[in-house]
Amino acid sequence: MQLIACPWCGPREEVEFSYGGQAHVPYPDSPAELSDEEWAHYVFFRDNTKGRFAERWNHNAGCRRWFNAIRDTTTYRFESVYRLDDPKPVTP
Amino acid sequence: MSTPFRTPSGGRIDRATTVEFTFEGQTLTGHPGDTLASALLANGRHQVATSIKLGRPRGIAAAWAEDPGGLVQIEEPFPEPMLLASTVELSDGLVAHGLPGQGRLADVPDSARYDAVHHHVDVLVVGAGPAGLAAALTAARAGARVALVDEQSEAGGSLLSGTERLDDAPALQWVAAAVAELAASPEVLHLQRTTAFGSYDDGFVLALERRTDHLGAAAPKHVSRQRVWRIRARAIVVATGAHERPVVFADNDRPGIMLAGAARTFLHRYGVLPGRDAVVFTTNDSAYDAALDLHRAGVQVQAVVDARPEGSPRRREDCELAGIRVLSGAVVTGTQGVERVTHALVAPFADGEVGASTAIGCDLLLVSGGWNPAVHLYSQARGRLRYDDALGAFVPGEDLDGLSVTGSAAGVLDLPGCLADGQRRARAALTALAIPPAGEDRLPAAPEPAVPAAPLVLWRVPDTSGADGSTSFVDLQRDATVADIARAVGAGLRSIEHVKRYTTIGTAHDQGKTSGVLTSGITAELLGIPVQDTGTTTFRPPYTPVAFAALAGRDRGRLFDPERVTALHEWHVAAGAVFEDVGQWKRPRHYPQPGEDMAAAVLRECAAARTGVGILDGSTLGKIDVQGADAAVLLDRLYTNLMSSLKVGSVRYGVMCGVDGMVIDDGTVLRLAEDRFLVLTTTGGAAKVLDWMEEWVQTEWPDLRVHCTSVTEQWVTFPVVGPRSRDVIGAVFPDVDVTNEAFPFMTWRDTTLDGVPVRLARISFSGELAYEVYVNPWYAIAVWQRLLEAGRPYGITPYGTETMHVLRAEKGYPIIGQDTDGTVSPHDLGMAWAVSKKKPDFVGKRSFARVENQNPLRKQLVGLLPVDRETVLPEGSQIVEFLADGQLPPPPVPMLGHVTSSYRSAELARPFALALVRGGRERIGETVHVPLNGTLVPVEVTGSVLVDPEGARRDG
Amino acid sequence: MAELLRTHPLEAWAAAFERLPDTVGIAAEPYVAMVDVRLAPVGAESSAALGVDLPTAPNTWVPAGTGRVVWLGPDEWLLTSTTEAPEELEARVRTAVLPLGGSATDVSAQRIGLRLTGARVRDVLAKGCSIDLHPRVFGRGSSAQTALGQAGVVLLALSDSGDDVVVLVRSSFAGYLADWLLDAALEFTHDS
Amino acid sequence: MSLGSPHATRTPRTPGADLPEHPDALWRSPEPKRSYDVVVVGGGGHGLATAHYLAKNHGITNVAVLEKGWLAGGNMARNTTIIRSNYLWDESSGIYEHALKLWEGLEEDLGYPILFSQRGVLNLAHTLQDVRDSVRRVEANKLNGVDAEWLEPDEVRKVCPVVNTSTDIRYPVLGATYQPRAGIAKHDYVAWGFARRADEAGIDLIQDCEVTGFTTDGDRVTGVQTTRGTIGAGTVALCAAGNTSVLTDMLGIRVPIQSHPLQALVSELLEPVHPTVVMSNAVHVYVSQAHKGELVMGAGVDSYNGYGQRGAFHIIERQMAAAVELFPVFARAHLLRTWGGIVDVSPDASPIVGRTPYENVYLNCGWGTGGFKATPGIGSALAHTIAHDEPHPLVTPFSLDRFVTGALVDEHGAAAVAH
Repeated sequence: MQLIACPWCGPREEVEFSYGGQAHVPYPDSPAELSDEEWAHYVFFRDNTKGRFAERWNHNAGCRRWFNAIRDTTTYRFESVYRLDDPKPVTP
Repeated sequence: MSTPFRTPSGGRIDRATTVEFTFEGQTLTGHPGDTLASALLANGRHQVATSIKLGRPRGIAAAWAEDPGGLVQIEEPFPEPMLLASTVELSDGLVAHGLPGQGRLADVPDSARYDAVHHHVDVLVVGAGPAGLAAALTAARAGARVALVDEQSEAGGSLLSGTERLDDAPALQWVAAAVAELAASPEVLHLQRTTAFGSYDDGFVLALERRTDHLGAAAPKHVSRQRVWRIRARAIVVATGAHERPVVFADNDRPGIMLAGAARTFLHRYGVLPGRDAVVFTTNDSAYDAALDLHRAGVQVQAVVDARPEGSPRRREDCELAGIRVLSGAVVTGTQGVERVTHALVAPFADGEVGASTAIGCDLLLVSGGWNPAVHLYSQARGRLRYDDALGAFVPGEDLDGLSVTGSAAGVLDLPGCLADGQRRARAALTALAIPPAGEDRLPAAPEPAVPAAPLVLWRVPDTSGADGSTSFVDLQRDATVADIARAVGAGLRSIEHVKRYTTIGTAHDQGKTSGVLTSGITAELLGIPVQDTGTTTFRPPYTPVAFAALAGRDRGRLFDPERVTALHEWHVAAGAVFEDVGQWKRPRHYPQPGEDMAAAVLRECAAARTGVGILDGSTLGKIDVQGADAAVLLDRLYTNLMSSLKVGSVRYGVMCGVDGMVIDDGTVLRLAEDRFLVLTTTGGAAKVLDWMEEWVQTEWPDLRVHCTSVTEQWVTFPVVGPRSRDVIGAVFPDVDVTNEAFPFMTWRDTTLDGVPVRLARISFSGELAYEVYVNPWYAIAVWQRLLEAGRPYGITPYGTETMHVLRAEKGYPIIGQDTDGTVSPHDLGMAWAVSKKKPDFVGKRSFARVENQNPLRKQLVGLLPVDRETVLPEGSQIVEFLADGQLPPPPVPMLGHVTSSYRSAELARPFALALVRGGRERIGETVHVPLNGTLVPVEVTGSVLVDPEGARRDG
Repeated sequence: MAELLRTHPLEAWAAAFERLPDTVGIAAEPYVAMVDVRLAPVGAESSAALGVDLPTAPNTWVPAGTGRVVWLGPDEWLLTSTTEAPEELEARVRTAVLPLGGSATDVSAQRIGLRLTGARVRDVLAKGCSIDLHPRVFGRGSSAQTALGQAGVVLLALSDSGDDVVVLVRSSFAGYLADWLLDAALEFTHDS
Repeated sequence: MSLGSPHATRTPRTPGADLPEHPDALWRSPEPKRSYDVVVVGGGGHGLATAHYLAKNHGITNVAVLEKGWLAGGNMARNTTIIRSNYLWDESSGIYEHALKLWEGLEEDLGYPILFSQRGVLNLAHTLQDVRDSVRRVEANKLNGVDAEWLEPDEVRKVCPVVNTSTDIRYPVLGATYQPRAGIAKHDYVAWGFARRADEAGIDLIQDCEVTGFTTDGDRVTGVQTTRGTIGAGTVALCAAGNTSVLTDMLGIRVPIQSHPLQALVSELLEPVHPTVVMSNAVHVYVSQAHKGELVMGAGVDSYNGYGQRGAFHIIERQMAAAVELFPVFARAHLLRTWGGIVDVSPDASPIVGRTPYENVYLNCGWGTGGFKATPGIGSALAHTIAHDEPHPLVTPFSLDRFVTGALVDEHGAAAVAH
């Protein structure tokens, strides 16, 4: 079981968090103007990166705050966590 | 009762106390401190079982968890399948027998307790041998928070098996002093009988403590039998030692054939002579200690057979002084004997060639092919193993972040080396944690070890027996041989994983502790490639088997999953309610009176609500307080309908969809103020909807000035339902004008009861005149009682979820999750009226425009009336086209949809149902068929609102 | 009319709590008014309006008059009062924070408090709480929102020796948690 | 070659002694040719089955199966081998029932003792909604010609006496759906049976051959770049399960799947106590007792994306709690080994099979936890699709464009039991 560093509460066990999938996928400005295919990509399609992945987590057993993380999906290791208002860290 | 093979003195057993145990029906004795294996050997018993495939006699071949031979079934004190005699501590009254094949589970529940404990340390040391103790002392002396866990019953590791000396005294004196020092350190947790069985990310190690097994029947019941320690360590030092490796030769599986180091353990730790006449077969120096110790203990050592051309000149001298014959450049090619080895066949061995063999009589054949570091925890933590040609073993590669390996687990095989390495590793760990090491951190003085002669890596002795490797056992527990590996390779297999699966090597109880590396070595030989390229199969947790119940811990019975109850639960129980599980909630389903079944109770409850007055505990409904200047904006974006236009004091029903446009929840919304709403959700949807709101507010619309707070348990909710509800509410809350004019449908009012704030809302989930009463749960019982008293003249009747469902279904109100399944849109539910045309966007809106959402053949919610006015259609029944001949055609039969809700209606005096039907609204008036137990039930498709369609009753 | 009687969710457990030894004392906290405060940013203004400094350090709580303020999140606190009625507390706090763009919600009955006292408190909590409760790490003034067994809880450290902890739990889980605690304490009820 | 059944070889056998012998010859380890008519990427169950049916049903044998590791070393070697076809929707039961019918003749087809044991599967219901969903599924199955029945608790106890059907447990068993024809098989034997047949037909099974890229020409893929060189391809079929996205990313195709860890575990060999397969959603557990006597169980899917073939232990612990709750006699059975696979989960928990933007590339992924049971079914359907360059009718509902039209096959929406 991993430790995940909540940006506010600090390191907590994985079980305190819920997973939110790929980060930085904003809700479209005007869905009405999207084609069915563009809309489907927002609704159903997410990256499934093998390696470094920017994703969303929620500390729902703690402060209930959402945050982002860069995690390696092959080692599961968290490389960084950052708040929603922080920019996505540049990873080599 | 005599134990002929017990030494007159010595060992770590309590000779003053005798315990009785039964093996294979035979009553035997041993001492506290014995294992079942040592006690059996003390009684001269080597054979434990017969082998699984070939039925060959098998005995104790090692002294701990690496033993491939001694599998037993425990019968008393409580049946437990498949344990190793070598790891079962002897207790009075223990009953066991050998196990060739399958273990047996008890047929009664296990009443023992199991639990888990979280523990946090700076440094976790696994293994209390010399390296581990040194590491633990170093960490403890620095003031670090330390845990030391060791799988044996006492600390010392390899020192328990030998005669080593430290500081000019028996090494065990130093061990005792070290244990005492650790015990005196407040920040140290020292656990024996505790096996670290898994290592995971971020310094997380799981260890199983066997707390009471050694006490046998005397184990206290209030203490957990076994405990899983969930240890979170900033640094881990793995000092798990090494397993001795056998050499494979023909008939290498007979009872009496044992690892050399195990014989020393049985002698020194348990005071047991594993035999009278021994032959020792080795490829390295370590086995000479066994030969010499056994000799001193009175065992006739017939010969030391050393596969190395020159053997070990120095150890040869030791042996000659003791009068032990040493045959260098020789190997054991086979054995004789059936239930016990009687002869070792010894032959000269040079350049891989085996000469003619001669038989040497013996009742004990000790084998040492070198040592395999116990790298399991390192490997589980994804450490990369490196093959060491000199050791003929896989050893840890690079240290991992926060995990290092020390002592013989790291390939360090001499005592002073292990002590120094343990200290070094611990200091490195402390440095990494910025914990300054103590100034005083002395290691005991150990005699400088003589440099051993280089070991020979020998996996197997060429089979000259004619059996072609078919009796040269690699995995004794699977009866898998060199011949099997050869077949696998011959079949074209190249991967060690394939070889393992083909031969089943390493899949048995010991998970290949002795056979794994042998298989890699032999496979590499047969393929003519380096062992490094063959690699090992993956090490998987657990290191040793763990009982299911130990992992279940205390999450059993009533603690398996939380039971959520309302403030009225005790009242419901007293009233004889039959409960229903709704998520984690316990909700009254109905309140049967004496002699009533559910059908009768529900008809009675429904009639009361439709003709008099009923009352429900609706407290499990989710409630969310939404506050802030932009509260209305948020709700407009999340509900399909418009909430911003709702007036303060009013209530509106709303539907929520996912981005895919499918309904996820519904409920009523009370506008408490311009900037404040009370949102009600379904019981099951409460947490989901709050999370849903938070997710949107935090991740998409942080600019919105709005806050969402769960108040589900802040308010109990009692719908008072029926034509007489006004009388009841009027009586209990005299200062509220309950007339339609003053208090119209879909509005709410605040009042007080004896100074306690109460909120009343004209919300109806039944179509009847109804008032929902909201109050702080502290006063739940008092208010409930007041309502019952006031309702008594009108026969007020508490009703449960079943009646609630009937009443709402008669009105065509869907239950999200029952009448919907995640594939249903508001339009499918006939709720286009609840989908705003005004709002430019809301969550899910765009999906309504997709091709499939426009499909006229989508399933739509309709009512069904069985034509026979008798049949209550089972919920879940499928619906097919009307079949004139009343016969089902052969499958596949096209389905139109299914029954989502179905009840007997007191009001309609007939059964009815709600269903999702393809193009259902177009079919209203048609008759379709519902297959039921081989017959076809004709049902009429109707609108979904069957009672009071014009809504005349809601105002009473 | 008689005054409305209050009933505590753990009334039925009182006797079992009574029987526990001092090393694992468990007592239900009396009725306390609690309000969930949402506000950002906080500062002199909010302190003046509320008459208390909202702690901005995560995982902490501070005394506030006869009550407490518990950090629940970067813009969220639990403010308790033993002297005000729930509706009074909500009204007072709401009035104070509304002008600052905050909000306040009465959650007095949303959670109940259990006071755990005695030398074995840490051992009991360690059976179901994954965070480090070592007094060095979790001394007086520390708080944590986390899981205890399978219930979400807020833990408040009342002492520097780990022997005095308040557990706040959702009311509907109170019975489960009470059973869980009694079961966890069982082995210590035989200590001599 | 000797292919004895477990009973034929030596008598009397100790219970749990062994499994039937594997043949003396399995497959070659050929060097890849310069090009093939068909290149199947992924040497797991689906890839090997596709190869077998390409040869057997369509006479297409100039085929290579590329495996980055060892044959059938991914989910095929890691799953809990449950085989059933009692899915809710017509589309799902269609492909899974097609598979089940092939399973019933597979031992003969492959000439391999795959130990297909039709011991039935119980899907337990613990809540009233479970019951509704179960009846709905049973009735749908019957109309689709899939054997299925609803069992009351006492009937459940008759089928599997060790299930705790007492009414005083946290989530009492209210009944179960039962598919008698469902069962289990021995995964390695199945994979090796397909592999051996494909190899006999002259198909090249190429291991340690990882795909590193594709050579394209307009909307055609002309070659597959691998760690063993570039291999020309007439048609390419992607059968890489959890690693599919790695391949589709190389091709610039977006596929709505997420790869998650899924763990499983096994006990020591035990005397027979569990004659069937039991699955429960509410009390999350699925368990069978395999041929040698070991209990085989699957755990829940880890929540986060992961390619690590391992999961978190708290999921195993919860799994054990569920197992002991439902099967009290399991208390002192021992966890011997845990492991993990990578499941590729689609938004509607149904597979994605069919055409891609590349005219000669076919996609087969998104099977989640259903991959093993579908093996022969999807193998034959995909082979047919490749041979006719036209999706087989059984796979057309699973095309990629359903996510655009919204015509999903929503198995988890329908609360059907996964796995």
